[in-house]
Amino acid sequence: MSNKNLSKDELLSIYRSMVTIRQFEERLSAESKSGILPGPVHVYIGQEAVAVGICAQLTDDDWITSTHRGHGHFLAKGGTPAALMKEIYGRETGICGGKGGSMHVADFSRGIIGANGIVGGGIALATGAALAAQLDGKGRCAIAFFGDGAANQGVMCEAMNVAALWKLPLILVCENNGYSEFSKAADVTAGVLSDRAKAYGVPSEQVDGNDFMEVWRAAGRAVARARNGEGPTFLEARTYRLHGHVESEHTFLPKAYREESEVEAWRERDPIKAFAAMLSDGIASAQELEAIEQEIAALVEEAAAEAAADPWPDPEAAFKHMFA
Amino acid sequence: MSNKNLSKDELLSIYRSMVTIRQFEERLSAESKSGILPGPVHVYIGQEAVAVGICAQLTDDDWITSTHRGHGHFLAKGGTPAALMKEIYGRETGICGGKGGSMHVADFSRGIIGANGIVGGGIALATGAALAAQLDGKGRCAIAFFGDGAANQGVMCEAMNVAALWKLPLILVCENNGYSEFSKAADVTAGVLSDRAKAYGVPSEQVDGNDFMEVWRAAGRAVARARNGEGPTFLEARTYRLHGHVESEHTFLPKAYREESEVEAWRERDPIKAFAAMLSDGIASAQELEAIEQEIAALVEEAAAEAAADPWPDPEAAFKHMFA
Amino acid sequence: MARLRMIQAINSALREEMARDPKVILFGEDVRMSLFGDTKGLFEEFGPDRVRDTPISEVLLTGMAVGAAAAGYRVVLHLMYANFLYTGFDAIANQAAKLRYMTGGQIKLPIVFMASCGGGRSSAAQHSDSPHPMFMNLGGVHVATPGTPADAKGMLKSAIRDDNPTIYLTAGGRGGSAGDVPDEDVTTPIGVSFCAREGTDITVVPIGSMVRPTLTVAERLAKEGISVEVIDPRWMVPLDTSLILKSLTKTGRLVVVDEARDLCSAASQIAAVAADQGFSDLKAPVRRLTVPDLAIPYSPPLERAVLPDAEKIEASIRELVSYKAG
Amino acid sequence: MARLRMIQAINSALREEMARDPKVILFGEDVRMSLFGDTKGLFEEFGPDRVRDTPISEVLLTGMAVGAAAAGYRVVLHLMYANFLYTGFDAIANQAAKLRYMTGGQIKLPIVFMASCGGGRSSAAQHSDSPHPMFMNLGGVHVATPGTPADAKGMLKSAIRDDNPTIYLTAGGRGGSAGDVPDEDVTTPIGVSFCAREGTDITVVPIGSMVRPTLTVAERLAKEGISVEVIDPRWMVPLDTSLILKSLTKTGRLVVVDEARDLCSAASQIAAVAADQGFSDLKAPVRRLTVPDLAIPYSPPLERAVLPDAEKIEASIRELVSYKAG
Ligand SMILES: Cc1ncc(C[n+]2csc(CCOP(=O)(O)OP(=O)(O)O)c2C)c(N)n1
Ligand SMILES: Cc1ncc(C[n+]2csc(CCOP(=O)(O)OP(=O)(O)O)c2C)c(N)n1
Ligand SMILES: [Mg+2]
Ligand SMILES: [Mg+2]
Repeated sequence: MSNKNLSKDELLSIYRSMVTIRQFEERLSAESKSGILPGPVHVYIGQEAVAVGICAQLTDDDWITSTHRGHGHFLAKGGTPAALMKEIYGRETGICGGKGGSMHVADFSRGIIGANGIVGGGIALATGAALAAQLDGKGRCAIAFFGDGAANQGVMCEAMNVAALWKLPLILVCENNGYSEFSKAADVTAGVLSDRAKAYGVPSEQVDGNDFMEVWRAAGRAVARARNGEGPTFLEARTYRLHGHVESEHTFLPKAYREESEVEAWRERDPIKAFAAMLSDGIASAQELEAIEQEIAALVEEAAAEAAADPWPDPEAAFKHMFA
Repeated sequence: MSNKNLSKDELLSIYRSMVTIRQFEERLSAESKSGILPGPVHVYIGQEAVAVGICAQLTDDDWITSTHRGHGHFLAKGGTPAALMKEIYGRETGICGGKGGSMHVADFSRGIIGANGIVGGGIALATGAALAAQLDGKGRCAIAFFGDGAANQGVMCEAMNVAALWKLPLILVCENNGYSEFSKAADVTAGVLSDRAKAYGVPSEQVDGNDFMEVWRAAGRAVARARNGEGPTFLEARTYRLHGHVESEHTFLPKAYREESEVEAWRERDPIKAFAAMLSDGIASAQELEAIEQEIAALVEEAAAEAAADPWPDPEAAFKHMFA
Repeated sequence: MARLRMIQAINSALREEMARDPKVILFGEDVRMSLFGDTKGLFEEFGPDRVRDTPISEVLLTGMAVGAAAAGYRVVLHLMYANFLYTGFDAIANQAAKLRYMTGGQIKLPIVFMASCGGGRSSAAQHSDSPHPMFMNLGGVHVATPGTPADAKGMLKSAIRDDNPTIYLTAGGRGGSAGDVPDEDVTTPIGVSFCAREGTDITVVPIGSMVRPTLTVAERLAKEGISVEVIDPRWMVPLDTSLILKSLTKTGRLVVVDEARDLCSAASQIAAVAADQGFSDLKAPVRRLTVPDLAIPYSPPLERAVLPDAEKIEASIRELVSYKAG
Repeated sequence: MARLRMIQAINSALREEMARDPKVILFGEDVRMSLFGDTKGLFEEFGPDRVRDTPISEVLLTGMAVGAAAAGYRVVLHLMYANFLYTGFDAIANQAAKLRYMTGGQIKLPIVFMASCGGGRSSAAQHSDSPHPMFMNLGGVHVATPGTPADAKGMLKSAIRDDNPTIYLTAGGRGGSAGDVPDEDVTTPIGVSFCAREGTDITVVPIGSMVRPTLTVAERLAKEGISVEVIDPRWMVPLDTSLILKSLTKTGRLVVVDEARDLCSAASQIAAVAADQGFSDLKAPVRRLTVPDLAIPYSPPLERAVLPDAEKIEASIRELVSYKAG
C-alpha cells in the first residue's frame, strides 16, 4: 500500500481492523474483571491507530515483535481473533495451545514473533529478524513495537547502533503513551525519545499516534527505506492508553496516578472516532460503519463463546514443546 | 584546581603522574613479554593525558571506575605504584592481595572503585557511586572512564538517562582510542559518540585526549557542574593506544589490524612529549624534566624489584574475602 | 504478634529498617505505587531521596546498587519479578558477587536484590521462574527464600543489616499466605535452618513456597501415624544442612521439595549433601520433588501439571516411607 | 585422523558446517581477527554476510540470535568468555530458553551460544567462571561441555545442526589440549554419554575440562591396581545418566569432578541422581570434587588452591576406594 492513496475498500478494512482490536479488548477487559481470565491482561485501547497504521504497510512476510500490551499488534498483523481469545482464555485451541497467554501470543505463520513479557525484549528479536530479512534478500522488513518505558532499556540503543551500521531493514516503533506502569514518562525518561535515534544516524520522526493517516504515511516511508536497503527508521508515535496499565490495577493501587481530566482529553482524541469521522466525511455512510461494528461485535461474541466452551489443555501437553 | 591556572609545582606534579604511568607500563609491557606476569595485561600507553587530566580535578573523596585498561586511572587517581605492581605480579602484598590482578586493581581508600574486566561494567558502578555522592551532599562526584567500544553497551545510555533525570554528579569519560580490541571504531560504532549524550540533555563535548590542558579544562567544567548539583557531563576524549589491545596479541593474531603509518602519526602526537614541550617552553628546564623521569625510573625499578621479591599469597588466603 | 500476609511482613521490615538506619535506600521501578504492595507508603514516609522510582533499566540498576553500596549505602533494589533478575544479571554475577573478593576484601556490599518468584498465578514463563539455584551456583551472594511471613520479615531485616549482597526471593505476588509475625524488632539469623515440625519417619525439606503445603501435608499424615519432620533451610546461601543431616540420623529418609527446575536445583544440592555426609544414615533413595526442566506454562491445568503441590508432596512421602530395601 | 588442539577442532567444525549449510551464520565481537583462533579464516572463506564482527553489545546479540533463528537461520553467536553470557543473560534466559515453549512449539531455535570457560590462566574472577550449572537449571537450552578435541568438534557440529539453542562451553582459551580428531564428517550424538575408560573399583565422572586430568589419574592408578571407570557425560543437557548408573552397579562408588562452584553444580545433580536412582548400588558416600563457592582468584597459588586438578582427583579416588562402611 505504501506509495498510493487508500481506496474505500482499504479504508474500510482498516476501520474493521481498528474496531476489531477495540471490541476484542473491551470484551477482554470485562472478562478480566469478571475473573474468567487466568492471568493478567494489558489492553491496547486507545492506541489502535499505531498498530494498524504500521501493519497496513506490511505483508505476511514481514516480521513484528510486540510487548506485554500485544493484542493490538497481533490482530493488526493479521492474527486470528478467535485463536487469540482462546489463548488468553487458556484453552487448548489457543494460538499457543494455552502455554503462552496474553503476554506471549505469537503467530509465526503471519510474521508475528509475538508479545513479550520482558520490557524491551522484542527489540533485539526484531533486530535479529531484520538481519535474517537482509540475508534473505527478498525485501522483507522487521518492526519492533515497544513503549516509552522500554525506550529506557539500553538494548534499544544497542539495536540502533547495529541496525545503522549494517543498514538493517528494521523499524523501531516507540509507542509513547506517556506512562510506564504508573510512572509518568517525564519522571523516568529524559529528553525527547525520537532524538535518541539521531546520534546513530537513524532517521527518526514523531507522529501523532492517534492519527491513523499520519502513522500510515510515516510507516510507508520507513518501510520503503527498509525494503530499499536504506536501513533503519525510528518512529515515535505519541498516543495514550485509555485503560489502566493492567486491567486489575484498580484492585490494588493505593491511589490514582493520572488525572481524570487527562484521560478525558485523550478520550476526546480517540483514534477510532477520529478515523470514523474522516470516513464519514464523504467516504462511507454511518450505516456502512455501523454494519462493520456489528459484524465485529458478532465475531468477538463468537470468539468469546467458543473460547469459553473450548476444552482446557490436557495436562500432559505441559511436557511437550520444550525442545524441538 | 578547577578554576585557576596551574602553578609550576602543579604542572610538574602532573608531568610526574603521566611519566609514572608511562614508565610503569613500559616496564609491565616488557615483563608481560618475558612471561613473568601471570595474566593478560592491557596497557594505557598513549592515553595518559586523559586519566591525568581528569583526575587532576579530583580529590580522594571523588570516585572513579575504570576498565580492563585501568593502570593509568589507578595511578592518576593517586594509587600507589608499588601496590599496583605487586598486584599485577600476583603477590600477597598487591593492593588486592593477588586476588584481582591487572583487570581488577582497586583502592577504595582513594576512591578507586577499580578496573573492570567487563566492558562497560564500570559505568553503572559509577552511576551508583554518584547517587551515593548526591545523598552524601558533600559535593563529591563520580567519574566513569570507558572506551569507545564500551559506548556500545546500552548501559551507557541507561546511565545517561538516570543521571540526567536525577541530576547526578556523574562524569562519563569516553576514551575514544579508535579501536575496541581489533575492530576499528568506524566498523562497530555508528555516529559521533559525544552526540549520544545530547538526546538525554546531558551536556557533552569532544576534547583532544592527547592534550592535557584541553582535557583538564573540560574536566574542570564538568566537575564544577557536578559539584554544583547541575548534573552529569559526557566527555569524549579522542586518543590512541600506542600498544596493542593486549600485550600478548603479537603471539596469536593472524595479521596486523592497524596501519603502521597510523600508529606512527599518533606517536608523533604523544601526549607526554607534547606536555613536556609545553613545559619546556619557559616553565621547566630540560634538567628538571629529566630529573623527574629518573626519579620515576628509580621508583618503577624499585616497585618491580620488590614485586619480584615479594612472597606469593598463602593458598589459604583464597578462602577469605568472599563474604564480609 | 500480628497476623500478616507475606507482602505486609515485607513492608513492615522495609519500614523498620529504613527508620532504623538512614543509610538504607530503596529504588526500583514503581516502588512508589508499588505493584505488589510491599513498598507501599515508604516514599511518603522516607521521601524522594531515599525512595526512588527508576526507569526500566535493569542492567543499570543492578550495577548502580553495587556502586552505591561500595560507596557506603545499604541498598534495597526492588526488581519486581525474579525473571527480571536475568535482565540485570550481569552486574549481579560479574560485579556484586565478585567485587569484594576480587579487591581482596576492600569493601562491603550491603545490597538486597528483592523480587517475587514462582508460579501458580498464570503469569506464564517470563514471570514465574524460581531461580534461586542459579544464584546458589554463582557464589558471593546470599540467597534468602523465606517460607513464612515471620521469616519474610526477619530474614529481610537480617539481609538489610548484613554487609553482603542478598538475593531475596518470595513467592506470592501481591499477597502471599498469612501468618503470625512478631511485633518486636526480630531478625532471623543468617544461614540458620529451622525445624518447622518434628517427626521420626521421614525428613522433608521444603524450599520457600513449598513450606506451607509441606506443613499441611505433614499435619494430615500425622493423623494416619506417619510422622514427618520438616526442616526449612530458609537460606539457600549460606546453606545450613546441619539440621537436615541430624534429622536423617533419625529418619533415614529424605524428600526435598523445590519449586525450581530439577537440574542443579536446591533439591539436587541437598540430596547431594545427604548422599555424601548423610550416606551412612540413608535407608532409602533420596527423592527430589521439583519442577520438570520446562518453562512455566500459562493455562492453569498445565501450570498445575508442572508445579509441586500438596498432593504431589503427599504422594512422594507415602512412596518413600513405604520403601523397603530389596 | 589428525592431531588437533581444542581450538583447531572447533575451527574445523565451524568451517565444515558453514560450508555444508548456507543458513549457518556466525557473529560476535572480533570473530574476524579471532581472539582465541577458533573463528580464524571464516570471514575470508564465507564473507561479510555470514561472518560479522559486532559491537560490544551482548544484551542485543543474544536477543538477535533468537530473532534470526526464529526467522530461519542457524546462528552461531561467539561470546568469547563464559562470563559474558551473564552480560547477555536476559535473552538467553527469558527468550531463547522459553520462546518455543511459550508459543506452543511454533518455532525452532537453532542457536549455538559459544564461549570459553574455566580458570587456570590467571584471568581472574570475571574471565574464569564455569557456569554450565546455571544453564542446566534454566531449562530449554542444551548444554555442551566437551572434554576432548574430538568431542569439541563432533558436539559443535551436532549442536549447529540441532534445532534447539545450545550453550557450548569449552575450556582452554587459545589452545586447549591436543587430541585425535577424525577427518570425516563426524557428529557426536546429543545427550549421549561416553565411557572413556572401563574399570571396576570406582566410577569417576569428570565434566568438560576435568576429563583429561581424570584420565591421567586413572591411568596412573591402574598401575597400582586401582581400576577406575571414567564416564564423560559430554552433554549437561540433555543429561544422560544411564552409563553412570550402570557403572555404579559394578563399582558402587562415585566421584564427580566439576570445575563449577559446588552449590547446585553438575556434580551435585549427578550425585543427586545417584542417591535416588542408584541408591541400592551405593557402597560409599557420593563425593563431589568441585570449586568452593568462591570467585576465581588471579594469583597462581590462589587459583591452584581453588581449582580441582589431578592431585585432588587422585586424593578423592584414593579416599573413596578405601571407604569401608562403619
Ligand atoms: C524487564 C522488565 N522489567 C520490568 C517489567 C515490568 N513492567 C511491565 S510493563 C512495564 C511498563 C512498560 O511501559 P512501556 O514500555 O511504556 O509500555 P506500556 O505499558 O506503556 O505499553 C513494566 C515496568 C517487565 N515486564 N520487564
Ligand atoms: C562484556 C564484555 N564483552 C567483551 C569483552 C572482551 N573485550 C575486552 S576489551 C574489549 C574491547 C574494549 O574496547 P574499548 O571499550 O574501546 O576499550 P579499549 O580497549 O580501546 O581501551 C573487548 C571486546 C569484555 N571484557 N567484556
Ligand atoms: Mg508507555
Ligand atoms: Mg577503544
